[in-house]
This record gives sequence, structure tokens and C-alpha cells, in this order.
Amino acid sequence: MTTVEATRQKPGFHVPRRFVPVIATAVLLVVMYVIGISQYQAFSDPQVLLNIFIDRGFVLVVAVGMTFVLLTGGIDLSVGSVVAMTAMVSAWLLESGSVPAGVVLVIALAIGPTLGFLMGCIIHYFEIQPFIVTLAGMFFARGMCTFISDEAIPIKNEFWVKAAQSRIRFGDNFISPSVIVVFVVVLIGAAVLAYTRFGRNVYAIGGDQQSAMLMGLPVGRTKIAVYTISGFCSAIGGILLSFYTLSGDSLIAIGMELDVIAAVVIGGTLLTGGSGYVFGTVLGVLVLGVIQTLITFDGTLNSWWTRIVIGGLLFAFILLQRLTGATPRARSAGG
Amino acid sequence: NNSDTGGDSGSAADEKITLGFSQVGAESGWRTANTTSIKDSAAKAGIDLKFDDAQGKQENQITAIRNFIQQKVDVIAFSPKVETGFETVLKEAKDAGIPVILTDRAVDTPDKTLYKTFLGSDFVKEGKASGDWLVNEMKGATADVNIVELQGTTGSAPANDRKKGFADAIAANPKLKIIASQTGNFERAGGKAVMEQFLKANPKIDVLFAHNDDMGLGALEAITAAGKVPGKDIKIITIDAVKDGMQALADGKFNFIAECSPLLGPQLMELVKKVKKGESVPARIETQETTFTQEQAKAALPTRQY
Amino acid sequence: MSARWKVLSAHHLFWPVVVLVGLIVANVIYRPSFVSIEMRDGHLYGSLIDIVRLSAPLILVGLGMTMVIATGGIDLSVGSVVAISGAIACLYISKQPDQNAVGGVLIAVVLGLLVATVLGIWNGVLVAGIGIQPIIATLILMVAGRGLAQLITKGQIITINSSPYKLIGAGYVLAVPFAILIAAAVTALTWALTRRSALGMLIESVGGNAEASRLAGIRSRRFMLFVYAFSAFCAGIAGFMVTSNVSSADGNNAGLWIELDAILAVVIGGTSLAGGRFSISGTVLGALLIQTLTTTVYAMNISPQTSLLFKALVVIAVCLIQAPKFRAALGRRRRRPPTAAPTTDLTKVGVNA
Amino acid sequence: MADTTLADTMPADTMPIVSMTGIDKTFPGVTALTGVDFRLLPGEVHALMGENGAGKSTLIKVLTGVYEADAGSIVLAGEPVRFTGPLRAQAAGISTVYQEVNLCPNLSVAENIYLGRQPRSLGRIRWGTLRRKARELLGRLELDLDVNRRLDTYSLAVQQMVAIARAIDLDPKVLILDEPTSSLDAGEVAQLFRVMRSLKDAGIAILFVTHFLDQVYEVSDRITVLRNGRLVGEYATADLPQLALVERMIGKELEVLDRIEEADKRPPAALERDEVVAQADGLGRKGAVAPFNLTIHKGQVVGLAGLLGSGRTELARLFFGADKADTGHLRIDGKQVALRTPVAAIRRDVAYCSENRAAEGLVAELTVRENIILALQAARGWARPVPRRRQDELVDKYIKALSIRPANPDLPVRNLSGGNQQKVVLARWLITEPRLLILDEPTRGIDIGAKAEIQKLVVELSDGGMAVLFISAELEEVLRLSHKVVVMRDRAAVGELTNDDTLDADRVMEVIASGAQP
Ligand SMILES: Nc1ncnc2c1ncn2[C@@H]1O[C@H](COP(=O)(O)OP(=O)(O)OP(=O)(O)O)[C@@H](O)[C@H]1O
Ligand SMILES: Nc1ncnc2c1ncn2[C@@H]1O[C@H](COP(=O)(O)OP(=O)(O)OP(=O)(O)O)[C@@H](O)[C@H]1O
Ligand SMILES: [Mg+2]
Ligand SMILES: [Mg+2]
Repeated sequence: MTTVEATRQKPGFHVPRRFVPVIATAVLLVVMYVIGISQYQAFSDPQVLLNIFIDRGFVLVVAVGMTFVLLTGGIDLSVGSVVAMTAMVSAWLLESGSVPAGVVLVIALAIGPTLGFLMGCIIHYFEIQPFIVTLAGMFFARGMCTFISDEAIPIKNEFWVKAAQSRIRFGDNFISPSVIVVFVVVLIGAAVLAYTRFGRNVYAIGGDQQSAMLMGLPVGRTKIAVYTISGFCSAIGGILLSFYTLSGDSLIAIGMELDVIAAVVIGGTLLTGGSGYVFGTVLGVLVLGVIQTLITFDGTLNSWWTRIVIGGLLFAFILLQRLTGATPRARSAGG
Repeated sequence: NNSDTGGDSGSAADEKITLGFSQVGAESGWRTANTTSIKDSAAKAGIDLKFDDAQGKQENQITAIRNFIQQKVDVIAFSPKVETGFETVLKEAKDAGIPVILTDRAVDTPDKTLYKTFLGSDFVKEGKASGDWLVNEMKGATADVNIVELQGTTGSAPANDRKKGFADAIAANPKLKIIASQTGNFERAGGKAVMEQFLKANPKIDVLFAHNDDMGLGALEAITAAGKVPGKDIKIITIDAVKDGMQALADGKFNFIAECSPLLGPQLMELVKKVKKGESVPARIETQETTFTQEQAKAALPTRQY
Repeated sequence: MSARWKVLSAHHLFWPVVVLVGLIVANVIYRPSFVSIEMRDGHLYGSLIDIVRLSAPLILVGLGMTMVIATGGIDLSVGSVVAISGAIACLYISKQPDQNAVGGVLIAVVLGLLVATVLGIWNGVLVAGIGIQPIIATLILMVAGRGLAQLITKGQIITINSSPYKLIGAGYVLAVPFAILIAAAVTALTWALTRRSALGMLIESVGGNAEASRLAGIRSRRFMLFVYAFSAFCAGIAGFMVTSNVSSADGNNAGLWIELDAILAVVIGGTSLAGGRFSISGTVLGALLIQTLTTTVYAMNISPQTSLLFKALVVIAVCLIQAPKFRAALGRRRRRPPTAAPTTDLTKVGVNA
Repeated sequence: MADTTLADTMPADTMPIVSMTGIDKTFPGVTALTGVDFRLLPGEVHALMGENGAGKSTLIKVLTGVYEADAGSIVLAGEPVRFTGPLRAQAAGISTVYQEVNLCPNLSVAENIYLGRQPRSLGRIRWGTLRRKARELLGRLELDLDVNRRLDTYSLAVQQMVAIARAIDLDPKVLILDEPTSSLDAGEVAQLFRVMRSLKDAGIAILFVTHFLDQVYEVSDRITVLRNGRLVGEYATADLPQLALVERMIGKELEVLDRIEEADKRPPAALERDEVVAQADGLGRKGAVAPFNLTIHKGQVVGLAGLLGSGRTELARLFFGADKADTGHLRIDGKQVALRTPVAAIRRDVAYCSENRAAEGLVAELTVRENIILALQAARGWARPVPRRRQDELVDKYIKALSIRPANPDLPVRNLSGGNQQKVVLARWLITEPRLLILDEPTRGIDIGAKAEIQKLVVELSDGGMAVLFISAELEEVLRLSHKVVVMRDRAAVGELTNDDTLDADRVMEVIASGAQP
């Protein structure tokens, strides 16, 4: 099968096959956006798109981390809980008032990567499946949230409030400072994957871990690093979420891991690892954001129809992507 | 079709009011009744309702509110998932000149100008009403009264507040003791499974306090299966007063229910109209709710809507 | 260490059993009556019975999940299917003039199973027919399915009062909870279906190497279609149990997060998420372990605030001691002197014994 | 016990760069190595020989830290070492091409070569330089590849060359090549040997594993022989005649060579009049094979000869329905069939033994038994399991017939050595008793004894009336076995030669080179 594929490519100009998924997602996104504009006047305001970045920025940051993990063929289910725990810890430390904001920031940002590092170590050294280890991590982080406080804690710290409420304006439109952070994370993530040895090792491990090991690549270090990175991205996401909601709440971001995984996969990353781009992930998050926005703009769906429609749009999207040949046929076997 | 929600902001007073409503989700029958009430009343009051279901996610609620602002609706109302975290977007609404009404839960902010009014029940009060009834019921108790508690979803506001209200009330009588307290996630299945173990671990249970009817109904089955008589051997207090709960109360299986009414719709639509006209409204409006004993339940049951 | 111990502890179910027993012992220490089983009103009554009964839905869902995972897939939609099948059955029964009529209940059950199986086939078509990654393919139904369940119940809890239906999840036959009997029967059936025929091996082959299986003439897609349908079918039965247990269908909460527990059970039972070899007994044990954990939280009155932490710790502990690498590391630390000299003899004895 | 003649084989003044002593390695249930000593000198090509499962690959993996030895010591350049992984070994100057091609299929050719060593400036990978260097390096090996293309779009043989390129470019002190030539054609082997000699002249020590005796004598200086995980001896190549080498590898007397002789006698080629089993009429697939005609008769062995990448595998796959043909027809037993899936082909008693056993042959998780009965079981359907007794019969028979070792049918097949795995795949198809058997490189990576065994088997099968389509990189083998040779070049069948007494390797080469039938 493999030998045949190459021969399908015709000579002359063609888009490299590996970019097809991302391009397909982009095209579909544009189509959806145009549909939105044609249906709802207010949709055409560029602010609608900016709002997706403002509202889903933290999801995007977490998704960048998840992209690393999925590229190695792993999975990280703990992200939602780590996001919540980071926000919770920040709120809790700030509430006590005795810890300066800078220190809180550092502590809160350290939790995610630490947990990620530990999970990575367990996954690598003891060869336990990532799904299980990160599921335990998810329980743990969520448990820590309620353990810290089972009530939501508001944040009144000046720095946080400023980060939450200041707006960077250009013309009629604006973004929040968080969006800048999001863009920085996205750019760094993309650059690391494309232009560093570490980034390429991530792809190599996703392609064939055994081979990567035999080629003398630092498999263990890389695997531990991706979970640490994912933890770090979740921590940043948690901080952004705490900017966004100005509070810590033990029940927030439940089920977020599935949204994030869905976004990354819609963006063309294969769950089996080895193939995908951060830019695709950005598009994936935008797709989910546009779906959500369309539904809100419509404003006539009741609760269950909302879910059914989200599921339906997800299906339409994945189906189109699959049928346009953007994503290769899923390998049924994991290895 | 929705071109009317677009650009022209110079809406005259007699034009149809557009209300953007962000619901938390549809996690329980109570919530669904709440949604239905709001939709029906909006239709009846001739208000154009933009309804959004946040799927239980606060971030979705904020997004929805932002989109309502984008669409320039006349009034925004929402049931905050938690008290915290809405200040920023409320400021944006205020800047855009769109009045906001809170339903069901308040928002924790020092700046009370961010919303016009808060319409909803008081969970602490519900817990307290339950506790007060028990204190009164157990006035003459000579021995310790063993209470088990079925909590709502850990960390959720109703669970926290009802627990607190109840604990405060029963502090009045040191004989009233909570010997076990566990979450049943507001579900019947959870209530049943937890109660089964309560019954096995504690030979003497006198009272069950469940944070909602559903858990109470689940526990009911466990109690019956253990060979005890609910309502007699073990007194049962719950909150909500949904139809099934009221039935159990009328049948003598429950002993007391503190109502938590989801039927905010009519009151909300009144407020929307007032707010739109610029009339002043009180900052806090409590939903009309009551408590039920077994006799009251029998009387009220035939007219129960949900 | 004796040779017999060696053989025993090398069995893939050894450690899960040890942890299960450990949990039960801990419970007994906390409350001695935990293991006592008595007859009450002609029923078996006791915490252990509760555990087995409550784990029945999880066992069922786990069995289906085991098959799916063996093909290298995953099924996130089982929770939604649980809710849908339960909702359909309860809705149908609630519409009957006589809810206690056995015929009506049977029709309700058949209806529920039919819809569940159709949903499973849908998943199977997405995965095997269209080639969508299983996790995403089933995520679609996970999201939309909850909506469907709510659509069926109109977002309300449908309460029914049907003693034949109640039998499924809360009734007793010959003093034993019927749910346990159903779970046992389905387990035996699954075992027979996969291990007495070649089905199990062919599924394992597909999961182990799909391309090699194709070239060996195995119709992989049919098997994939089958496992998703089977998974949904099992979830359908679980849906009856869950709803029957409390005589009501709750479209929102029935089967919520059961997919995670089921996957956990499968993995604890020694089936790899990468596909290939699967173990039915392992899954059953995994489900029992998870339910024991939950019941322990209730029975020991562990505060809701810490119960998730407790669960996290136990899960990681179970997986760690099960991991050969971890045991090897432990063994090395225990046996080897700090100056890491060649460990020839000891290790060799270990392997040969 | 080993008749080690170290003193004679080793120049007195050289110190071994690698010296392994008393290496033991056991896997659960299998003892792979017992007390093996091994010495590798700088500037030599050292052949490691032994039958399938003798422990060659295991010894290499112990050396490079993939496995941890249970006992024994390793000294590298005078320093005792114990590598915890290939990364460390690589850093210490040992560069290895393992038996199974070990590259990342999802990355480009260029990237595979430089993975972990990409040229950088300021930490940023310089892709342009990387591609240029890759092109240069492959150019030195006379490989003309699009370095930007994904590796998995190339055939196994090309992948093998890429792996070798990578290993060479690591600038090693020690280069280990575990069966590098098993999928290469003659030209490429020659090219590889040129490179090996120049590396040797540069003082690099090369450890080389192969089952081709000719290659051993062509390129190696010294030989170490393993048998059943034990050291048999260490010899200077010049002092060890071929027969003696085979004797030491196999441990039996010259029996095996008789068998090879026997296989060499092929039956007269007068089968063209016999019943037609399969007939391709303008069968082809765009981009894979140009339309071709080919008739295979009952009891006939048709050999496919051609250079690497000439499309032999693709042609074979069309006969099996592994890929769908888009032009022409295929007739089997006179009936026109459209093979859309392998299932259809298997139903018509066609069997295909893929060249890529890891990806397309074995199910690593399953046991030897299960792998062997897999195709038979698939054909019977899931509901009719092969009865246990019949399984035992069949499996035992073929474990014996193909001397699969260890002879334990319940071992996971992944624990078998490369050659033994190959035999398992072969056994799988033999028990289905096909009418047309397609063998794509069936003898790759198989030791000399087993190779003779398989060749004999092919002759026997064809005598028994089975039609065989036989692909091998070894022209000799093709010529020895087939009644008819189809020559392929540039994805097209360019000639069909009846294998009578006049046909020899030179003639075939001529056709391959000229691209036309003489
Ligand atoms: N990972 C493993 N687990 C268990 N047994 C193994 C493993 N790897 C190798 N073996 C066993 O060790 C023995 C030596 O295998 P090895 O791969 O070293 O043979 P080899 O000499 O390279 O043979 P070949 O020429 O077929 O490649 C075999 O019996 C094999 O079955
Ligand atoms: N020297 C080369 N340069 C570029 N591409 C090559 C070269 N050699 C082979 N290929 C590629 O390898 C593939 C052909 O593999 P195929 O399996 O058909 O060959 P084959 O004749 O079966 O050879 P073998 O079985 O010896 O690998 C094609 O994709 C072809 O483009
Ligand atoms: Mg080998
Ligand atoms: Mg080939």
C-alpha cells in the first residue's frame, strides 16, 4: 500500500500531501463563516472572530500543548482538571492576600508542568498507558480543586482585574491582553515543532517509537517533555481562564479535554501520532468557536437540540474532511 | 431571517423587545422546567427570546453574553453557573448600554450597577427552612437524633448553600447530629447507592436530609429494600418539590420539602419590560416559594406543573 | 519465593485481585460487617452484594468496550447509549395503560436494544466504513446522543412504576439480584462467543495488525462494525439496569462518565488500549474493582472533597503494581546492593523458576 | 567448547575496539545467549554468522544497549561500558542498522537521515542545508531519491538504503549492519560493499550479519559463528572454507549442502501446455505497473526478476487483489474475476506471502500457532474455528517442516528471530493449500539451511501441481526455481524468458539492462 501512494502524485504543481488536512479545515471554516455572515448581519463584524480568540484563547493554549502530546501518539486527559486547579490555586493564594501576585503567578504556573512531568515519568518509566495515567491525573487535579475549596473563590487582585478587563483596541475592535499571550504560545509551539530537534523528535516518536529509540533519539526525555509541556500549557490556560473569569471554581472546565482533543483532531492531527500542525489546531479551535457562535446567534435551539446540532455539525465537518481525502483513513490498530 | 437583530439600534419603545437569555444547561428536570417556563412566558409576553444553552460551561455563558452584546439585544438575562467570573463581560454589557437581569443565582461583585436586579431563590434559606422544620419536629427528642445527609454535586452552589443553611439551623439543638454526609450528585442513582451504604454502616438512622428530591427518591428505594419504612423509621427532608417528590410527600414517604421553584418566567418577563422602559426595579427579588408538609402536599399536588 | 508463588504472581490478574482484596480488607477493618451477607426478605443482603449488583452495568459496558478496544478502537458514546436505551424503554412503558404488563416491558426492552444496536452500527460505519478515528467518531454520538436522550425525555425525569421492568435492575431471582444474573449471563455469552469460536482471535488479529489481517483474508471492517454494535448493545442492556434500578430515566445523568470507568476497567483488566489481546475476566475484575472503590468511598464516609483524590491514588497504585516495569524496578531495589554489580544469578533464578 | 582460535586470527599488536565476554541473555522461556565472547578489531569487516535464532541480533542489541545483558562485560576501546540505550551507544561511536528497518515512516527521507543531528544555527533547524546534505549523501551511495518525500512511499529496499546512509553518516568508530543486504539487489550490494571497504580503510570496525555466504567471503576479514546462543568459534575468513563454515553454523555434517544441490535440479520446463491457473490480460494499475500479460500454468513456477523498485511487488499484489487493478482482466481457472479484496483472491485459492513481514505479515501479539492458522481461519469464517486437534497437527507439521525455532507454538510470534518469523508467515499460506502461491522475497533473512528447505519446498509444491509466482532479489534463486522468468523494469514487464538450459543470469541481466527482449 505504501509504495503505491507515492505514485499517485502527479508531476507538476501540487500541494504537499501533508498540508492537505489543514487546508481542507481552513476551506471548510471559511465556508461555515460565509454561511454565518449570510444568515446574520452582526456576524460579519470582525469582532465576532476576535471574540472567539478572547473567549476560547485558553482552550487554544491548552490545545497547543495537546498537539504535542497527540503527535507522539499519546493522550492527556488531565488538561481540563489542571486548568481548573491552576485557576483554583491562584484564586486561593490571592484570597489569602499575603502572597504577591508575581509569586502566585509563578507558583500557579509551576503546578501544571510538575504534574505533567510526573505523569510523563510514570508513562515512560513504567510503561503504563497514557490514557490511564492522565485519567488518574485528571481525578487528582479535580480532587485537589475541591480539596482546596468547594466554593468558588473570587479574585480581586489588581493585576488580575487589569489583565481581565483591559482591552487592546484598534479601531472599533478590541482584544484582551490574554489574546497576545495566546498568539505567543501558538507561535512558540509552532516554531518548536517545526524548527527544533526536540520538535522533530516528537514527530519521530509518533511515527514509530521503537524506531526512534533504535535511531538513538532521546525517546524518554521527549515523552516526558511533551507531558510537561502539555501541563505547562494547561497551567497557562488556567491562568488565562482565571483572568477570564476572575475566579477559581472547582467545577470549571469539566469535560474540556474532549473539546480540546476534538479541536486538535479537527485541525488535522492524527491521534495515532506523527502527523499534524499547530496551525491546524488553531483552525480546529476556530471551528468549534464558530459552531458555538452560530448556535448562539441563532438563539432558537433548546438545550437538547443544541447538543444534537453540535454533534451534527461535528459530524458534517469530520465527514467532509474525511471525504475530501484530507485526513487519511484511520489506522484501526494502535501501533 | 434574523436581519432584525442586526444593525439598527434606534429601537422605538413599541418595537418588539429582544431578550438574550443564557441558560446554564439542562442538567436536571428542575433546569428544564426553568427553561420551559422562560420560553413559554417570553412567547406569551411577546418578547423575542434568544436562548442559548451553555452546556454546563461558564465559559460558554460568557461567550453567549458577548454574542448577545454583539447582536445588540435589548436586555440580557442569565442564570450564572457560579457567582464569580462574570464581572468583565458584565462591564462590556454596561458599556454597550444593555441592561442585565440575573436569575437563579447572584453574581459576586462589589459593583452593583453591573446588573439591574437579581431574581431567584435563596439556597441557604431552603436549607435553613429544612433545618428549622427538623428542629421543631425533634423538639422533644431525648436521645441523639442521627441525621444522614445526601449532598448535591460537590462544589456546586446549591449543595454548598443548602448544607450550610441546614447546618446553621440544626445547631440550635445539640442532639441533632449529622453522622454521615456524602455526595449523591443530585441523582437518583447516586442517592440510592450512597443510602445503601449509609444503611449498612449505621444501624440507627433517624433522619435523611437530601439536597434535592431526586436523591431523596433514590434513597427511598434503598430504605425500602433495607426493610425500613420511609417517613416513619427514617424521616426524609428534601428540597425542590418536583412532582415526583410531592407525590412521595403526599404518600407519606417524605416528611418535608422546601420548595425551590423553577417557574421564574412570568416574573422575569415583567422585569424585562420594566427594565427596557427604564423603570426602576428592586435590586433583589425572591421567587415566590414555600415549604410543604405532607398535608400541604396532598392539597397542592393536583395543580403541580412540573 | 516458591515457584508456585512465582507462577501465581505472574498472572495478569494477580495484582488487580490483590488490590481488590486489599480494599475489601480495609473496609472490614473499618467496619467488620462489611463482608457479612445475610438473608433479608428472602434476598441476599450486604455490601458485597451491593458492589456486585452496582457493578453490573459497568461490567456490561466494559465487555463491549473490551471488544472495541481489542480492535484498536475506543467507544466514548456508551454513556449516551445507556441514557438513550433507558429513556426509550421508560418512555414506552410510561405510555402503557398497564405498566406492569410483561408484554409491554418486553417490547420496551426490544425497542431499546434495537435503537442501541442501530446507534452502534452508526459508530461502526463511521469507523470501519468511512475511516474516521474511533475517538472522534464516537465523540459525535457522545455529544449528540445526550441530546437525543434529552429529546426523548423532554429533559425531564420519566418516572415509571413497573414491577417487571424493575426486576432488571433492582429485582431478585432465587434470592440473587437479577442484575448480577444478567451480567453473568452476558459475560458467559461474550466469552463463549469469542473464545469458543474464532471470533476472539480474529478480533485480536485485526487489532494487532490491521493490514496483515486484511492480507490474510480477514474482513476487518465487518468485525469492526460488529464490535461497535456489540458495545452499544451491551450499553443498551446497561441502560435498562441503570434506569430500572431507580425506576426512572434521566436523560442527563444516566450513564454519565461511564465510558471513562469502562475504559479504566478494561485497562485494569490487562487489555491494551493499543488493541490486540483482550481479557474478558480482566474486565469483569476491573469493573468490580472500580465499583468497590466507589462503594468504599461511601462506606468509609470519605468526604466528597477527598474522594476523587482517593480514587486517583488507588487507580495509579493499581496500574503501577500491575506494570511489569514497576515491579522489576521494585524487585531490583529490594534485591540489588547499591553498587550495581551484574545481577546475573538472581535474575536468572527469577526467570527460570 | 568453542574452538576459538583467537591467537591466529588476530594481529598481535591490535587491541579490539569492542570486546564482549561471557554474555548471557535470557528472555522469558528462551535462552538467547550463553557465555558468548566476541571481539571486533578496528579496520576489519567482521561477519557474525549463525542460523535463524542463533542469537546474532540479540548479541548486537546487547552491545548497543537495547537489551541489558544478564551477565558478562563489554569493553569499548579499552573502557568497560554498559549502555543503557542505543542513544548512549551511538554517542560512544557505535552506529547500527538493525535487522528490521528502523526509521520513521511518517517523516521525509532527508529528515530520517538527520534525525537527532539536524544542522542548526542558533538552535533553529536549517532545512535547506539538511536537504542538500541528504541529497549529497545519497548521491554518494548512488541513490536518486526525492529527499522530501515521506519515507513510507518508498519500498523496503530503499528504506534499507536510507537506514544505511544514516548509519554511515554518523561518523562511527564501529558500524553494525544486521542483514543489510537481505532486500538489496546485486548492484546495490556491490555499492554497499564499496562503501564498506572505504570505511574499513578509514579504520572503522564493521560488524556485518548476512545469510549470503558469497557476501561473507567477498567482504569479510574474520568470522564469528554462533549456534543456539553459544559461541562456536572465531576465524579468519581466509582460513575457513565455505563448507567448514556451514558445518559450524549448522552443527551437522554436510547434509544441508546436499539439499541445496537437490533443489538445484529443477524439473523439465514443459508445462506451458498444462492447464492455465491464472491469466492476466492487460492487467495494470496506474502509477504502479503498466498493463501486462502473464499466464501461469498448473505446476509452473514463474519467477519475477528485476531491479529494486521495478514493480515486482506491485504486480504480485494485483494478482492477489491487495491493490485493485484499474485496467485489464484477470482470469483464474478460466473465469474472469475482479479482485477487489484479498478475500476474493483467497476464495479462489490464491495466496500471497508479503515481503514486508512486520507490517503486512505477522500479528506480533498473537502466538505462533494463531499466526499460522490465521488465513485458514479467516477463510473458514469466525463461526467455524479450526478444531484444536487439527490445529496441532497442522502447526506441528509446519514447525517441523520449516524448522521453526523455538518449536513452541504458544510463544508470541514477536519473540521469534527474524528468519523464524518469516517461516511462520510462509507456513500460514502453505496450510491453506493454494493453487497459486505468490511468494514475495520468501527467503529474505533466512539462513542457508532454511533457504534450501524453502527452495526444496517450492519445487515439491510445483511438482504437486501448485502454481507459484516467485519473487526474489537473488537472481540465482529465481533462475534455479522457475520455469519461466518475467523480467521487470521501470514498472513494466519487459520480457518473458523460458528457463531452458540456455538461460543464465547474464541473459537476464542483459534484458534488465536493455529493457527489451533479445
Ligand atoms: N524480545 C524477545 N523476547 C523473547 N525471545 C526473544 C526476543 N528476541 C529474541 N528472542 C529469541 O532469542 C533467540 C535469538 O534471536 P535472534 O533474534 O538474536 O536471532 P538471530 O540470530 O538474529 O536470527 P535471524 O537470523 O533469524 O535474524 C531466538 O530464539 C528468539 O526467539
Ligand atoms: N532508485 C530509486 N529511486 C527512486 N525511487 C525508487 C528507487 N528504487 C525504488 N524506488 C521506489 O520504490 C518503489 C517500488 O517498490 P516495489 O516494491 O514495486 O519494487 P520491487 O520491484 O518489488 O522491489 P523490491 O521488492 O526489491 O523492493 C516505488 O515507489 C519506486 O518509486
Ligand atoms: Mg536477526
Ligand atoms: Mg518488492
